[in-house]
Amino acid sequence: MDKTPEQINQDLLRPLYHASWRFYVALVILGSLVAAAFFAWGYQIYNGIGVSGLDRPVFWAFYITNFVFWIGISHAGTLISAILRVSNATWRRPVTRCAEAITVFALSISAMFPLIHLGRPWLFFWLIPYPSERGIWPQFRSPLLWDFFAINTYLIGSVTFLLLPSFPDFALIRDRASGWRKKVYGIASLGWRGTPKQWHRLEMAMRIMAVAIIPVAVSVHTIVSWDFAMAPVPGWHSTIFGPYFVAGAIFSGIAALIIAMAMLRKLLHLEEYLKPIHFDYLGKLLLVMSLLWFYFVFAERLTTWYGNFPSEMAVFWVTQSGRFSKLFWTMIFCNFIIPVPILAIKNLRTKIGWTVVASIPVIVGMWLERFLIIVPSLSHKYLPYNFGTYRPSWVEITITIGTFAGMALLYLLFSRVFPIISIWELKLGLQKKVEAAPALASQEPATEQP
Amino acid sequence: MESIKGNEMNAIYGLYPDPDSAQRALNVLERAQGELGFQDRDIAVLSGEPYEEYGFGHRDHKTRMPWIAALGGVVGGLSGWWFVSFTQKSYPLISGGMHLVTKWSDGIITYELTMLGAILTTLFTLLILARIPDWSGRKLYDPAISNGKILIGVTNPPEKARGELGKRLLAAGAETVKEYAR
Amino acid sequence: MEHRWGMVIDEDRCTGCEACVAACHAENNIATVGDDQAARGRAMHWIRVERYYEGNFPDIKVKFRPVPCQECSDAPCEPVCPTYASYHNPEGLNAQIYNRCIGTRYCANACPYLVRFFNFLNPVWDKPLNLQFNPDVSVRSVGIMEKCTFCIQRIKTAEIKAQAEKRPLKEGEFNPACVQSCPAEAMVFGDLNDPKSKVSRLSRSSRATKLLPELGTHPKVTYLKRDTWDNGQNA
Amino acid sequence: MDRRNFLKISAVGSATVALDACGKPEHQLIHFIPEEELIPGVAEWKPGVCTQCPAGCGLHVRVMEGEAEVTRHGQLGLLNMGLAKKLEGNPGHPVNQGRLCAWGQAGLQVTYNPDRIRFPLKRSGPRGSGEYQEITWEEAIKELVSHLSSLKSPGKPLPLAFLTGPLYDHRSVLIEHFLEALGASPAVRYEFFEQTVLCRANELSFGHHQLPTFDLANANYVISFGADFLGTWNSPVAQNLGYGTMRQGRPGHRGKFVQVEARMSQTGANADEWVYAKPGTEGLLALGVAHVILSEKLRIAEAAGEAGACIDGWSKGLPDHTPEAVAKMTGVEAGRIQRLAREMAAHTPAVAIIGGAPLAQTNGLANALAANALNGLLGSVEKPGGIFFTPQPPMPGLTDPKKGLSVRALAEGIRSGSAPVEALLIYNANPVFGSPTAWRLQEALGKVSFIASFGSFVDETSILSDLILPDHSYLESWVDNIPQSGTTEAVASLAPPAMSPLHHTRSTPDVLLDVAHQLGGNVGKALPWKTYQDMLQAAFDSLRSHPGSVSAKASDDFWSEVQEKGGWWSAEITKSPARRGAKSSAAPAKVAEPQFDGSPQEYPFNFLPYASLQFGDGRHANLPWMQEMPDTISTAMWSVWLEINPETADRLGIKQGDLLEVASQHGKLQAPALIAPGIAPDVVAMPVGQGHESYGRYASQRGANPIKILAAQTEPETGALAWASTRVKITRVGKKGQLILFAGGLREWPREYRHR
Repeated sequence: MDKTPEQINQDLLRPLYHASWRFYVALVILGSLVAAAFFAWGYQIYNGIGVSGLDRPVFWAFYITNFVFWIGISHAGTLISAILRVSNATWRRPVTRCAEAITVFALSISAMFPLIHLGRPWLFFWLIPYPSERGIWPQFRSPLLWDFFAINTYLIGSVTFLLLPSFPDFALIRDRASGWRKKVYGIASLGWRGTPKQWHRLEMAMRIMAVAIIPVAVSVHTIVSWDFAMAPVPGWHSTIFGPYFVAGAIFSGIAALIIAMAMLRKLLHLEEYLKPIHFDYLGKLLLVMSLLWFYFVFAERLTTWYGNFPSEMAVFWVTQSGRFSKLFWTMIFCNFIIPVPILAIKNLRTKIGWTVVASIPVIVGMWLERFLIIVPSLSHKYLPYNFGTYRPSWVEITITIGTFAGMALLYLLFSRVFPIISIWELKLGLQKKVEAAPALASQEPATEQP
Repeated sequence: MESIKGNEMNAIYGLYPDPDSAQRALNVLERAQGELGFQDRDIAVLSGEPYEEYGFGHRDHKTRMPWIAALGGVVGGLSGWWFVSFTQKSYPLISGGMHLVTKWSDGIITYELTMLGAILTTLFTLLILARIPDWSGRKLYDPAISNGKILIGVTNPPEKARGELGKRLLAAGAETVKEYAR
Repeated sequence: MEHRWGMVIDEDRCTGCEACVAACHAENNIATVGDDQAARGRAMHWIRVERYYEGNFPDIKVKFRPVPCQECSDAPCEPVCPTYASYHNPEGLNAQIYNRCIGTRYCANACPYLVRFFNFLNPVWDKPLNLQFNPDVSVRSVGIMEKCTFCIQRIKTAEIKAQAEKRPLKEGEFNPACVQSCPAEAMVFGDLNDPKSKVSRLSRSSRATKLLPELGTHPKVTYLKRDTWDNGQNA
Repeated sequence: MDRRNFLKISAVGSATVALDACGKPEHQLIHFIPEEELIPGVAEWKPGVCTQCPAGCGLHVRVMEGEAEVTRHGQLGLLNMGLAKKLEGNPGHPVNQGRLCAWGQAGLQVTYNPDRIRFPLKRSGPRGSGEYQEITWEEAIKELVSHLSSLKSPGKPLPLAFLTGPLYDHRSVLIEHFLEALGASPAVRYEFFEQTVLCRANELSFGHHQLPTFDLANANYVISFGADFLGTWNSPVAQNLGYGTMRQGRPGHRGKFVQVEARMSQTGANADEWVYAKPGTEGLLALGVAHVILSEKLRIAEAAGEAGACIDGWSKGLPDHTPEAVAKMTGVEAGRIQRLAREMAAHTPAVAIIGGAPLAQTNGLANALAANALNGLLGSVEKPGGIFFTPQPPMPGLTDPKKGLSVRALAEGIRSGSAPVEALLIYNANPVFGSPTAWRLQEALGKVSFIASFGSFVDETSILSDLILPDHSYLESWVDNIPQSGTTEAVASLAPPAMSPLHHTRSTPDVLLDVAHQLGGNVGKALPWKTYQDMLQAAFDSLRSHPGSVSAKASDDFWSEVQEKGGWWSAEITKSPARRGAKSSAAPAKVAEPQFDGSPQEYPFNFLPYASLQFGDGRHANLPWMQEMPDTISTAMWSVWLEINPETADRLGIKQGDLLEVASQHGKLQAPALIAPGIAPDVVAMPVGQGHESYGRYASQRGANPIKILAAQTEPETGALAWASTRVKITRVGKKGQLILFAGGLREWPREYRHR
């Protein structure tokens, strides 16, 4: 049976009106985890960064790991949806918004970590270039400043990218709703009317944004990698880091997207919108990124091993067979050995359950990858007299857990106020089905044969 | 045909179930301009989704947005470069044996500000060109478009032509024709 | 004349007596972190005596190497600091401006010699231990990176004194606390811009070497390699 | 003076109290009238004398104005006063020539230590409970006087004992006069790392009952038998100075340094050649070397003179010390012994140093005599690059201190009742910490009815006392010192107080004088001086007639110049008069193999306590700087550890930091294992200094005290404790101990660095 616009509206707006008890349970659990994390942060600010497990020589650890990790996750959305928009892949329509949402939230979470890890967080604003009474400007040679600019650009861009296509949907809700919703969404819709001019300018803006946001996303993670690559630390000072990190970011991003979509599909009953074929396509992407990631890891380690610089070898062996080897091999297992076969086999890839099974270890593995880039290098830096080690404290662990909970929480709330699928774009796809390629036609809800 | 009096809007329009009837109605109106005495800019089209393939979805399609965005990018980049080198000179501090103005690293800030410039320009151009935000509610609108209906009509129609317009809009296949007047 | 302060450390003289370490603590108000924090690897010693074993029992040798800040000419720690807390002062020292530091700890990561120390917690001084503070050196609080300064307070005092007396600084007029205390006279401090100064002459010695020279940080601390005995002559 | 001050204070006090009786606690304190004129921010360098160890280095004390919480006339208040900010060596001083060791640097924390006793204390709880109540000095001294005057002993010496550390200054003279006049037996002097064996050996070999001084700066070859002379032994700063010159001070010319020991010490770590010899056989090795030199006619036996005569079979060329025989006993290959001997003979001036563990054996004296004989043979006695004896300044009062009982004899006497003690005065010594449990000293002290301590801290010994009369710190009082070694000049160091006292304490010599005067009679007559300062002035005035560093002739000028310079020294007086005591009872000495306590089967390891670079014999364990200063070899902080050879550890399945139980026949203790590549497989070593039961917040209840499990074995002739002659067994406790290391890696090119 065909889905009429009316049915689509009802299906996709349902979550805004009705929430099951599960939602509130989740809300309480996640909320308390986030609260715990904030308590831990407050505790740390009050007592000093010393309550973390950081030491000399491991001055960076969990916090920076989380920072890089969440930046990586953020590449799920905007970048992917932008690529899909530019390449005009019609199957993107149900995917883009949940993807872009991931970006915005992951980015905001990761942007907190530079503050969390500061020794004197109350002075964070000294990073901002403003004419101060101190008469001194920030150090623009510092990668941390590059981060500051890159992340802000990316955040502004992503938020815009998420909001622009939402106005028409807000207008839709405004027209159908009554009471406070009418007011709120009325304001949110900025008085959208839907004249051809508005439609056209909107689509034009989206095209420009899509083109602009891709290089920004690439630059953001490149610069994050340069936080490490710029320092003469064994295992850090490598030219490959830029692309290596970008690849890893997209890798983890897609995995996160797959997991998020699968959950939405279940919780919001979007089975008829997010269909196996979407997971299949994302699965293919994930497979490619997994191979690419492994290629980078191999290239990086081979050159280190063959070059055989003593200081580099210290880090090499400590990850290969030393104190960090368990983590290292877990990482290889999670990022390569598990996902590749699953995703390579069509019968498995096309099954949503399996793509999720392939994605979850990737999240773990990529977190470990960041940890393994940071800690072994710092703890085995040049003069062996100063070799050290690191053990996280409850504060760091609580905050880390809190960020995952926070991500879920934000996403949960988001799905209650935003149509998780861009309704007008979906309809646009419907009316276009005649032009659409037959292969793709099957993804459009209307043509689905139960 | 229903007509509502005492309203801020002053217009007459029909609601069409599908793009083809809407296109027909538009053609009718375009042909009737001179005869019934209203301008092309009085013709109003509203829809719940874009209809790129149809003429009515194609009205005032020309725009310089990409060029404006590019310009914004250039401005952002230049100001970024200027700002960075200015700050490095204004409080000269040598560090790491580098030059006072380090072109390579400054390039990064320049790049980021270029993109930021482009993005913000795009955003604001859109808001201006699309005439949003506008919460006044004075403009012609009908919630029905949210259910897939397409609105074709004339704002501020000449009094004498109202009846005739209504007929023709209906004839073009409108489900309903509405008239607003002060 | 512009000064360029440098140091020469003779590994053949150093006996690992740790006098420099104690002297540095006394001069620079370095916090004693206590056993708990020390166990977490947070002890602060601006200068340390590195000890390396060579060989196995009974044919075993040990090498001592005192490591203060190397005061690099091209210091990796400087450009990475977003707030210019770590910068190159006109006399070529890697100065650390405590009140500018916001504690990103990036400089400590960038430093290959690990001579930067971080105040993970607020230092505690049981009264009346606070009376031992050197008033010329500020006491660092939580969240701040600190490091060897070549006892800049002594440099400044001497320079001001010389200015007041309208005369150039005399060689050996002052020394950093570590150099001053060294019982085996293993450390020499002076002006590298003065080719006749002892530190300049020694840094031209055949035993002269730098720490991790391959990194191109161009340290202003020179090490004189451990010498060997060859029938009474220097090998 | 006191009354005037008091009035001032009460006046200002009441005013200030009225003014700011609120706000921060220090604001509620009254402000005293400054006692001296000081310009804020301007540093003044005052002379000082370091008493952190017996070496007696000269100090320069950096004094700057500051506001301190002080006690005046029993009242706490704020005072703007000169505060010592930094200690540095006195550049003019012959011993340390401007240099200073870590202990000296940390001296500030003695004065500013938060655990210092601030008032005279009278015991209020049971003994050892550490419960005391504050009393005034008047009460305290009255108490002490009444106890002393109540002591009666017809015929026998007074049942009074004075227990003190080794004092090389006029405090020792004062105490001696004091005891003499009272009719008590001479003071009991004790420190754990006592030098009596070496002094006795030097007396026998060279006629100087004194520690040796080595002219390392001019030596070409230095062989040290177990002496940690670059770290903790004898006069470290002076020896470091000489050593540095020997190594690189003579362009194109570098001396060789050979260290013989069983556990690589910090000093051994610097050796060009490190020789492992079985513990206690160092003397045999010395004789083996001597044998080669004699048999190869590199020197004639007579060259050794008296020193040689002390050795059995010397004139016959030491027939039973052939390299082969010695190799068997010491574990050093015969060839190596020969090479060392030839090198030594070829590269004179060569000097042999012996100290530390080799002397703390049952054959310690013989070992020392052997090394001395080697020095004699090498012709390096009182020759450049050789061994010297620091001449003593010609001060009349300054005679050799009378030999008192040993602490062990004292304890036995008290326990057995053969030599009862009713009153015991303890100054500057902590024998309860520093003596093996086997001596049962604590039990003996329990039998003493009255114990008074002059200590600045409540340590293991003074916590047993009924009355504590806290001393000034050495920066707060008049200090003098007569170095026994470390220089070839006659030196008498002197320093006035560098700062006024922080707490309600009094300089002990002054207290003793006060007590003497109150006792009156011949005691008062024996000690005519009003204060210690007067005594010192009189003593130093006797130097005026001699050529020396102080040129001033007029009495007052001389006195003030001595104070400015930080003492008096003379290069003219280079030879100190030979002080030959009784000949050795069993002469000539036969160097026997050492006897160890405990069977090798049951107790497989030689237990080697050693002076800690951080704490010496434990006296510095209450200084946070020393606690946190990494011990160079182990890099440990705030810890105690047991050094064990890597192979042995592997064999016993012991990992770094595993808590071990170390058991001798006389007790057991627990310490974490430290895998030390530089220690013999059948030896375990442990630093002395931690394991205090009561010594302030930084030292108390930290680690274990190796002294406690030592056997009571002694070197037979001198009766000195043979602290290196105990055997132990070790077992894993099964958990990790607290071992805090500053260093990560052991080696510069670790496994991780190597290509695979």
